[in-house]
Amino acid sequence: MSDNPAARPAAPVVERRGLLARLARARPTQPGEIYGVPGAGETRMLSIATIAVLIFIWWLSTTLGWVKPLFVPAPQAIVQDFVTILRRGYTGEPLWLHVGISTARVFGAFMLACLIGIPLGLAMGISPVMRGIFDPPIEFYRPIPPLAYLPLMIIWFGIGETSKVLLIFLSVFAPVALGARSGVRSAAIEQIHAAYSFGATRWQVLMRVILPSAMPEILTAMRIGIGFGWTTLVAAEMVAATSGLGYMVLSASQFLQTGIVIMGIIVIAAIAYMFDLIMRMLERRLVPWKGRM
Amino acid sequence: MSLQVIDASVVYPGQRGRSSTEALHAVNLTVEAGEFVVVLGASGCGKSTLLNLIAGFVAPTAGRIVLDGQNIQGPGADRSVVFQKHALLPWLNVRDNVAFGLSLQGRGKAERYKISEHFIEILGLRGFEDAPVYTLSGGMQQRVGIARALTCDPKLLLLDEPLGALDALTRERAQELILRVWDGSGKSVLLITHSVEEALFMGTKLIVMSPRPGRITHTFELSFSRRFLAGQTARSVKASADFIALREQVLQIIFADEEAA
Amino acid sequence: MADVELKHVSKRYAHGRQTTETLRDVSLRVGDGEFVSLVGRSGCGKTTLLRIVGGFVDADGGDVLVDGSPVTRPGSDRGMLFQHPMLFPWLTVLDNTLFGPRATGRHSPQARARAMELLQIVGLGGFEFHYPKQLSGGMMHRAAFARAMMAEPKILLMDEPFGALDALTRAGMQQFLLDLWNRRRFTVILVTHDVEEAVLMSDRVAVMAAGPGQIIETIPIDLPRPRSYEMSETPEFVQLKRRVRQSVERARGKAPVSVMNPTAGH
Amino acid sequence: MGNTQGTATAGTSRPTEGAAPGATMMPLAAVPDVPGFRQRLGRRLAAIDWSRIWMGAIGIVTLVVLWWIAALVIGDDVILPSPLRTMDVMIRYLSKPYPSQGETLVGNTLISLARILVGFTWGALAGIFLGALMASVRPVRLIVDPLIELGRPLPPLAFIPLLIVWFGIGELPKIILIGVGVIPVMVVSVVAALDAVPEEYVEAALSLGATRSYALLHVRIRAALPAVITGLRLSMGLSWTSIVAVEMIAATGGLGYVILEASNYLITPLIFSGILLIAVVALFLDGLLRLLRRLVAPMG
Repeated sequence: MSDNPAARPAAPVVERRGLLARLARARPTQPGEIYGVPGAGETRMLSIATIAVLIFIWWLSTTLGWVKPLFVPAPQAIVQDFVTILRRGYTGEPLWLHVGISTARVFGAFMLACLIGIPLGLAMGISPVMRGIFDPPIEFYRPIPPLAYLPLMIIWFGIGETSKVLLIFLSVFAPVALGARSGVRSAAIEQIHAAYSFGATRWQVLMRVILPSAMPEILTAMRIGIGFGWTTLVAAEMVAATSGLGYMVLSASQFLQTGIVIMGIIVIAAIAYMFDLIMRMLERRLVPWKGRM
Repeated sequence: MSLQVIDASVVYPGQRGRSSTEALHAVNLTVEAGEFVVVLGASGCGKSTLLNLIAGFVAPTAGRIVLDGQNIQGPGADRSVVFQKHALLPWLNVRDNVAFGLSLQGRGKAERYKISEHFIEILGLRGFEDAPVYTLSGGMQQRVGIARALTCDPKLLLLDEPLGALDALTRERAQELILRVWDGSGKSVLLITHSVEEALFMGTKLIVMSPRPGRITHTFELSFSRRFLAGQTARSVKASADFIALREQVLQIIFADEEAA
Repeated sequence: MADVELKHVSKRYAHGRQTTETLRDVSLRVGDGEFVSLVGRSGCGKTTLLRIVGGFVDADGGDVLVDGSPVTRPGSDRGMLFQHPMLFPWLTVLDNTLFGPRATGRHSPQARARAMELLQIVGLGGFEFHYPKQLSGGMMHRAAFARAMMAEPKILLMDEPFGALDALTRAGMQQFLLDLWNRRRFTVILVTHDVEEAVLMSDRVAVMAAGPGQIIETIPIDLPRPRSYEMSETPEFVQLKRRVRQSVERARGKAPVSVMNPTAGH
Repeated sequence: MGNTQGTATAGTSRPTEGAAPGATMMPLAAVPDVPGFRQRLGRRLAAIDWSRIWMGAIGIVTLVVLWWIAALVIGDDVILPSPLRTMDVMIRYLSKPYPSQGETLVGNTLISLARILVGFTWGALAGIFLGALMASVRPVRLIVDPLIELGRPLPPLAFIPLLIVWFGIGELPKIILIGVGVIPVMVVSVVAALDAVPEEYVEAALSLGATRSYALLHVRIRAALPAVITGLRLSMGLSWTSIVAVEMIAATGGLGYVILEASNYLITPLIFSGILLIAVVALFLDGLLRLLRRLVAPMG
């Protein structure tokens, strides 16, 4: 019976104990949660409240003059910077162009990495020969921070878009390919055997059992990959670019335009957050069974 | 339908310097049409290997398996397997899971849904056709697994501890359901189980296996399931004196094996 | 050795604005050296009751006494065994057994020798330096027994200790527990939903009903000891088993629980 | 973090279940000695799968051979220097400063290593502390959780310009940046690791007479340790990304700086040397953490 959540007590009525006691035992469950499920519960309202409090403290500390505007400008100053940049642009180019260039670079590289990385990863999962060939190079370059080989990319492909897109491609490629590779292992042997016992061919098992089983892990890898790609892009634009959000933020910092720096960081964060949300939504839509069977 | 396992042995080669293990040693077994054969034994007695052998997932090192005069070469739709768990496809709903075998055979949508309909009905899944399988309880999932195996119209149904993961009460209900479905279907069934009570209650023939190496040591003819199908309640069948006596006898055999090990 | 006394114990849990009454006015006395089983369907509060005796959960009302003094916290006088053996995977079997002495600062060569002896008794001689992952399910449970016995508990609390084992291993473990109990005669409270297990092991079987959880009947099992599996074919045994089953059924009639609920998680 | 099931899940090879003897009392067998730490370390080193290491070595050799062939075909040191030429340049600059007023390769490696170690250590400690607090005290979790969730997708490198404005181009911003990248990763993995420890572990310890603080230290935290070390490995990888970026953007020393300087003067062999040194040091640090994990989680 104890594997049935309903059988476990649902929520102990408020317990008062010392800090150490609370550290030593699992936290008591709040109403509406299932006992023993970590991190359950609705947090949206609290999240909004936390952020509101933080912005208030920010506003307060700048208005009261606790910090110099050069270090942390007031929130309203940043909104103003945002409006100005939106209207007049930065270094002669409008904000939407910087945003557009950055997202286009990441998105192009990401699509390319998925198109090549997922089939290759699946092939590596299925075939020992493919694994033998592609494992060493991928495992070798994966731990090296992509920025380290950015200079090589520039020497080989020039300072244009190719080198940046290729750099991001490489940074996304490894996690996506390795995710697809290990996703192949997700299919339970029972599922595979069941298909064979209904007369399936090898190809059918591959397409209709192994591939769908690998989907959750592939999507997770894609989510990690796009985050990684975005990080790499911002850094690459700081080092070697004349447009894009990373470039904008770094050059603003050189002119001590802190407002634009913070605004840029917020835009970078917002886009990263959007990518994450889109990938999560895709996960919910495409693999609703993830973690449930 | 007639299945014969003739002098079948399976030796798993040793890996990394470990010695090889003989999972099955010279096993002989016959399953006739309409029979319900139950294989019972402790862990490691090779009963799962035996099932895998008949299903075609494992090839015999020696001997052969003959189905209706033909040697078994690999898995096929004439022998459908129901597993203990993890065998349903979570991205399909109940109806498509039940029809999965048919769709592998390339049958059209209308046709496979029509066939599935019948099995959804008899396994009590009506009303859940569109539910994703991962929302079902363990007992319901197992019924989907059985329905799926039946839609392929196999000659032989292989049940690999299908009720092992269910709680005691659901398990008893499922035993009764399987017997009712089997009754009158004319199908042959091979059931692997750990539970002596389940084995005695369900089978028409009981095979007891012993480990190291796995081999068949005893065979019993049974008729308890007939009593149940004739209208007696399951509980009264299981409480009858001859049932209890035979259960003790079988338990003794198995414990003796374990002590010898 | 020790006795356990529960007097009018009640327990509620809060679900949002609602509260569920998990236990209502439960009274039970378990004598020194007595073996009592709690039987009932899922959700009848038997696990909560056991956890209250263990000191992991506080009762809202009533008294819980062990040897006449109230239970306020877990303690080594009450050994606890769970459905899963809960051996610490980073310790060897021997180190697991020695966890209690080390935690209480009583580790000594004598303790170590005793641990080795206990492991011999539970049939794990030669497996002292194995890690739990290298053992089979039944062996892990036996190691958990040795670990619990090391603290020399006066009371053993067991929460479906064999529920996750296959039928044959379970039968072996039941026999093992019976033999152990015959020699040591500690006080035992066993939570199970296996009627046969309850009848085979216990001096008394307390049948619980759900919604709210309460003991509806306590059935004495006056079968001779020592007991073994052969006994389960005797008419007396079968009759007692039937009696407990009927009682469980009656309890179920009181509070219908949907068994085939398709959306119930597992 | 995988599905944490009960501990009763089947291992790969375990002895089959024997009957439970218990009725008979066996004589005390000869007590074998407890293996000491040294022996246990030896045993765990022996458990390393040498065949995988061989396969890896073959892979690397193949890679080097391919590199050599490509270099010969291209025949241009600026585009692709041969491995030999790269080694030659690398050895020369190990003791010779580059750029001339700067540090040697060894010096730069040490600079990067020191930054990593300091930044990683404070970030990891802060992350572990915060994570442990969040896993244990619910209000802290409720307040910090949304911040972590918001901050997680944000690339830590985006903070570089802000840190430069705030702290200049000294050592402080670099060390802060590494920590900022490490903290969210550690918090998430520590919370997940502590949450995944079954409550029954703690209860078992308490019922064996352990005090709550003993159970916290020796059971709850101990059980979470392997997963925490996995989190450390992830964080270490991130630290490298951060340090290379910040050294390229705002530094006058460190491997990232050398790589960028070399690329400005098209000394490709030196770029390769920098990359190789990063790979070697990163692999070494990861190896240490892997060894630690092996020691902490016997039998995997």
